[in-house]
Amino acid sequence: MSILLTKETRAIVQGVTGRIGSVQTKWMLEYGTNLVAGVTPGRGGEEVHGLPVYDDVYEAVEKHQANATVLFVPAPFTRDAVLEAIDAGIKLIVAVPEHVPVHDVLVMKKEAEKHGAWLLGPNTPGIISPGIGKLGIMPGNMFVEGKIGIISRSGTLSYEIAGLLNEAGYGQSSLVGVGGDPVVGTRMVKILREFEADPQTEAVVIVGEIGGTAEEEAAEFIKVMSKPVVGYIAGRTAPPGRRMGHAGAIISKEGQGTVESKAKALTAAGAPVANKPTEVVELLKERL
Amino acid sequence: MSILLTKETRAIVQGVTGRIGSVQTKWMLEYGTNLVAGVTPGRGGEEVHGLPVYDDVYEAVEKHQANATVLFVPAPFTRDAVLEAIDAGIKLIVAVPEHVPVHDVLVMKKEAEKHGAWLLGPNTPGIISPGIGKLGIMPGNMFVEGKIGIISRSGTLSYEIAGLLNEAGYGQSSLVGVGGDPVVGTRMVKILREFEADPQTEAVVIVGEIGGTAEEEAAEFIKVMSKPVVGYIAGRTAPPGRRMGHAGAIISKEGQGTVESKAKALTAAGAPVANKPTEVVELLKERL
Amino acid sequence: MKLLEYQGKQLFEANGIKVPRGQVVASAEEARTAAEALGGNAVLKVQVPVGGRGKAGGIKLIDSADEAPLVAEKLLNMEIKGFSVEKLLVEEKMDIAKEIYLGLIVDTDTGNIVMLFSPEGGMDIEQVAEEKPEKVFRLVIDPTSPPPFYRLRPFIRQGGFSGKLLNELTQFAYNLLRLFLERDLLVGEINPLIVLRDGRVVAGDSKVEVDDNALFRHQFEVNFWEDSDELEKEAREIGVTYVKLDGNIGVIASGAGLGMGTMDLLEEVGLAPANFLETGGGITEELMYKATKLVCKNEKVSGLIINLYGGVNPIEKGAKGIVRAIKELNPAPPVVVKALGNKQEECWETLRSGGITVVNSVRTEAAVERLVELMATQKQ
Amino acid sequence: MKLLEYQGKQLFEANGIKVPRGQVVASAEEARTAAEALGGNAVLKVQVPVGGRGKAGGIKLIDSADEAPLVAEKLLNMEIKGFSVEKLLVEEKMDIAKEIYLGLIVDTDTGNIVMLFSPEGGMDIEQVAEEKPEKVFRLVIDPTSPPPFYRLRPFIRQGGFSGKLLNELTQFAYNLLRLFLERDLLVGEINPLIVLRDGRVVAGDSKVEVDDNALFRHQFEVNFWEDSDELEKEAREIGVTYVKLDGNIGVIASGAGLGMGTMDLLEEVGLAPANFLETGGGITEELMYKATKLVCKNEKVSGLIINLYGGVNPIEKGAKGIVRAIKELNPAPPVVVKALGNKQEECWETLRSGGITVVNSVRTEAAVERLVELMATQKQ
Repeated sequence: MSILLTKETRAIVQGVTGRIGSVQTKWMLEYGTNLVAGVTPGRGGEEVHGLPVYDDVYEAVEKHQANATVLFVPAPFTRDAVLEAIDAGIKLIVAVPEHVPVHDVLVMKKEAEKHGAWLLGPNTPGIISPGIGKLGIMPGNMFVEGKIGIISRSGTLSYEIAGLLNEAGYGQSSLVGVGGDPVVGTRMVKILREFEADPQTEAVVIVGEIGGTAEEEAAEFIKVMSKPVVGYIAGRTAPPGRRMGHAGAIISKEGQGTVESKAKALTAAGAPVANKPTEVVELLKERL
Repeated sequence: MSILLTKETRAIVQGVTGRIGSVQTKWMLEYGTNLVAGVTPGRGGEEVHGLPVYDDVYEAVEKHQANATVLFVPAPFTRDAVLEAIDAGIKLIVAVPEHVPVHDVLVMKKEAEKHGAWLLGPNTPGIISPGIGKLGIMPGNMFVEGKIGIISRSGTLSYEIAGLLNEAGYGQSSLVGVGGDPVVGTRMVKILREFEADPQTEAVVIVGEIGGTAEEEAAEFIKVMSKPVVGYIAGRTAPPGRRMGHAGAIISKEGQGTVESKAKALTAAGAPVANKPTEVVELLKERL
Repeated sequence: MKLLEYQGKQLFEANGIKVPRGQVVASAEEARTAAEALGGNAVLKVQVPVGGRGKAGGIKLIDSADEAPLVAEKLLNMEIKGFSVEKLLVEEKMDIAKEIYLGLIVDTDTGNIVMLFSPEGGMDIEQVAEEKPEKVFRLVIDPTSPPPFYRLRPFIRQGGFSGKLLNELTQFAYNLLRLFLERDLLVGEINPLIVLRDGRVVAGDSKVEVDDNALFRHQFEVNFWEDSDELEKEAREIGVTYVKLDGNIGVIASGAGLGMGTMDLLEEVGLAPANFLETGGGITEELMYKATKLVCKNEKVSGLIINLYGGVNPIEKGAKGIVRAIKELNPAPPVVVKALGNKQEECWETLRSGGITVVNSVRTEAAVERLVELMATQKQ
Repeated sequence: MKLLEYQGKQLFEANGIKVPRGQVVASAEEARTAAEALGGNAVLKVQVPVGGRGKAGGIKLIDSADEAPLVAEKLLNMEIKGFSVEKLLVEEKMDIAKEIYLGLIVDTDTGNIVMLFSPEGGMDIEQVAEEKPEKVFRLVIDPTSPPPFYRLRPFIRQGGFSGKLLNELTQFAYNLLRLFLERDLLVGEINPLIVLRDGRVVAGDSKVEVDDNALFRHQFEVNFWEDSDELEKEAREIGVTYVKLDGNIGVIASGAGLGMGTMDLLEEVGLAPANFLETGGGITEELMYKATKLVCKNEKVSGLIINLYGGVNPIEKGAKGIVRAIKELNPAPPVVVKALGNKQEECWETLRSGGITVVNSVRTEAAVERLVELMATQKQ
């Protein structure tokens, strides 16, 4: 088993005819991903790497019972592409594009929540379940099938962590990139719950970052988890986060959002936090 | 008993400080209507004819448990005033203003339906329950307490019908003006159901007009009603209604919307239709 | 307010809905210039506020700019269904591959907006709707949550379109819907929506009605009133609803229902209304003065019936306006005023001192009978 | 992009949010003219992108226009928290009756928008929020259904306002919300929102941040970039994120997380970053060429670490840009490139032929260690 992206996944690619969309589709197919169709408005009837192209998601869902999508559309069109996928009943949405306006993300997030859809991203490398497939842009050769679940806010950092795990002989059940933007579609803690319930996963690595309170929230759940969790939080030396006027100070929860507060919360919940990526492996070894 | 406007009604006046609102408030109070407060944004803290004025409907509802409102606000502000009343939990809304944009009415109507509120109007004379009160602009002296319910699309015509009923010794339980605009908040048939259920009402007069299918729809219910219904439909000689492009023809239901179709539907349902107002009384006499 | 074709198209163009190249003209010479700009290959269409102008000979094709003045001259001298032709639209001739129907309307019964779409558009769309209803697609739109662009694509796809053309047609549907919502349209119709052989799509015609009551919040690119009837223009300025009719009895009522009821009763005694004028709830002395004068500008008027209720309207003030107007008219037609409601006694007194016949019964029939008598008396 | 006070106020004014009379100036003479226009009774405020300027002496009152040049001169020569003062806002002095707080922000955790309002606004608002939380009202706004005007009135009423002032404040809240939603703001704050003794209400300050990613759909009235840092301007043109820092090691990474991780590892060995530069997923030869040059424009840079992953990025093309840039630099700092992912071998080959040190381990630590070695070698 794996989470979210499983053997039951029948995925489409939105923006399949674009430069990046087309290349990534090829790589996802080569990786063995079960892609069933592509969608690009105005290009219905074409074919890309053997996949039929439709004008809209509704038709792709109707004809192929698609239940997942990965998007490679320009940032200005990402909101509507995601909303269309939600409206068409898709339940796993991987929004790769970066530079999506925050207000667009707010709307995507709310709509996904209302419809019970998983929205990864925007600005996510996507999700990979080694041995099953990948929906996203991560280089397939950097992942090995195994028992560690990874949740990451950073694509590139998660590659580094996965590489280190591979070196140490730990493969991955799934790697889930929640997205590197200030607002993303899915809270870390929801993914953590999936890993806790997944029989293949034996431990989870959280790759966090300064800002927000996703790690602190995750810590609350870690307290009651049966599986070991190890954390790594980037940004200790990052320039102080944007202080959003007085408003930011007023709404921020007391002492949350820093690397220290996150590390403290995770440690208190029983999840040790590595100072650098290589330490992640050591901490994991102690627990497996 | 009476319908909608009953002894339990605690009404406010929106636009109470305006020229018309203030005069009509005086007359409604003189008629014995249970008005509890007035609302005019920016005028909170004042008084009009002894009524306290609030800045918003929420406050009036909170402080006086108001459950009805009658509006005398300029047409451009009617939509928001109605939506505020709905949002504040008011369940009987009498929108007197005329010249309210149709698109505004569409939104008011939908929101009222979603919240289970009665919306009379716009462009309605209002509702009067002789002996209890009136929310609207009808001259109080033209109505007498009694057993006939009146539903009317036209204010002025309903005064004429009520006057004729009075002459013949028939008073009214309630007169409900649904509004004279092409789109109004409440369908005739819903009011008809209330009259059917009202113990005081022994017969109902429907004062209809050319256009729409409200009377045809009402006819369907009349078939199963226990109380006699008499109709009068104005507009036999009216210039042919606006033909709304081809679209109007395409969506119109076969042979509906004319004086003839309405008369035919009502007659077939057992409700005779008068050729002129004076005939209404005769037809009623035969049935009481 | 119903717009003429060229006005609707100006509105379309300003809102991203493509229209054929063309120009509106009011003279033979302008027609030549406009035809020249199109290379001489043009179609001339009369601009009248009624349908069926094609069958009435109001649409002509020309092959060279030289033909334009003569054809234009003829068209500008036409009268179609009672409307004299004031303007022509000179447009490029089109090489038509397909005619589509696209329309938006308010469903007054349900309070929804309905989008109608048919891949078989053109003159016979009503017949298509009747004989092949499966070829006319309807999208019921809740005005509180109109569909985004992506929802319209599968709707239009039902017509059998795909790829670029599907995108293009969806754009028309979306832009028309936006225009409809943002500008308070009551009707927005493109029939035919033309697919040209070169792949372009343009609105071949426009049928647009704007909501006069919503004009306070819009700044339109087009001067809609330019081409409307003089008396209707005046009525709009006064603030009353006026519709010209064929008979000879002027009708003024303080409500639409009462006005229609009065007209129905006139018919019962064999009289026909010269107009329908409804004051609404805004009666003042000045308004009644102007409304009375307006109705009597129609030379056919040989009797006047005024039917008022004083609920929100101050009929005692209106009475002064009536008296003043009738005094100024020479000759004034026989007038009967029925007025009831708040301050009715004051109203009657004013009218009677002004020499006007008052009916104080609740029966409008009584007022009609009285008018018949007055008119008979005057004839003698 | 955070706006300066005067830019935010220009945006306010264009969107119906009233601001004090005033003018932005860049010289002593302009300050005199601006002060004269206000009758000499004015306040001069330095325009810097940081808070606390009042305590730093960046706000001065004058009583006559003659004082303006001297005061302006002094202010224009100030440096506040590392920012040199380029512009002053010269505004009318205000007779303050009450200071209110009004702010809008995105709650990044929940995805809601939060409106904050306090009748006790001004400099100490954060203290108020901490000590008297009951005086700070919050309205959680679902971005898919923002509240209409009438919903905001009872929210503002909580502050103890009524009548005209309540209406006026609600209008500020509504206009700020509209601005926030329509123009993609990340922060929109008015503190203080000033009630004057004469009853007028004006925005005493502005704190506005716009979302750079949403600029494609806006035409702003204000040129926000006018006053921003040269290197940051250049980075924006290249299409990368660049933040200048205090250290001496240039950092380029193909992701924000990786960039931060790299900086953290530099710190472990006692090095400090000169900047943070993140390419995102748009790497091309040209972009890497320009980014490398950009980072080295900072004269402090004495070492450069580049950390790339080839997922969506073509690192083999980026390598060419790096080689070209380093060749042109004279002297070039020691450079280490760690690059992994698709086409990594091609990338390494290009870099090595260009004389660049490549680290092909998955450990960023290895790259940092290698850089330390290189820098030590060079020093000798």
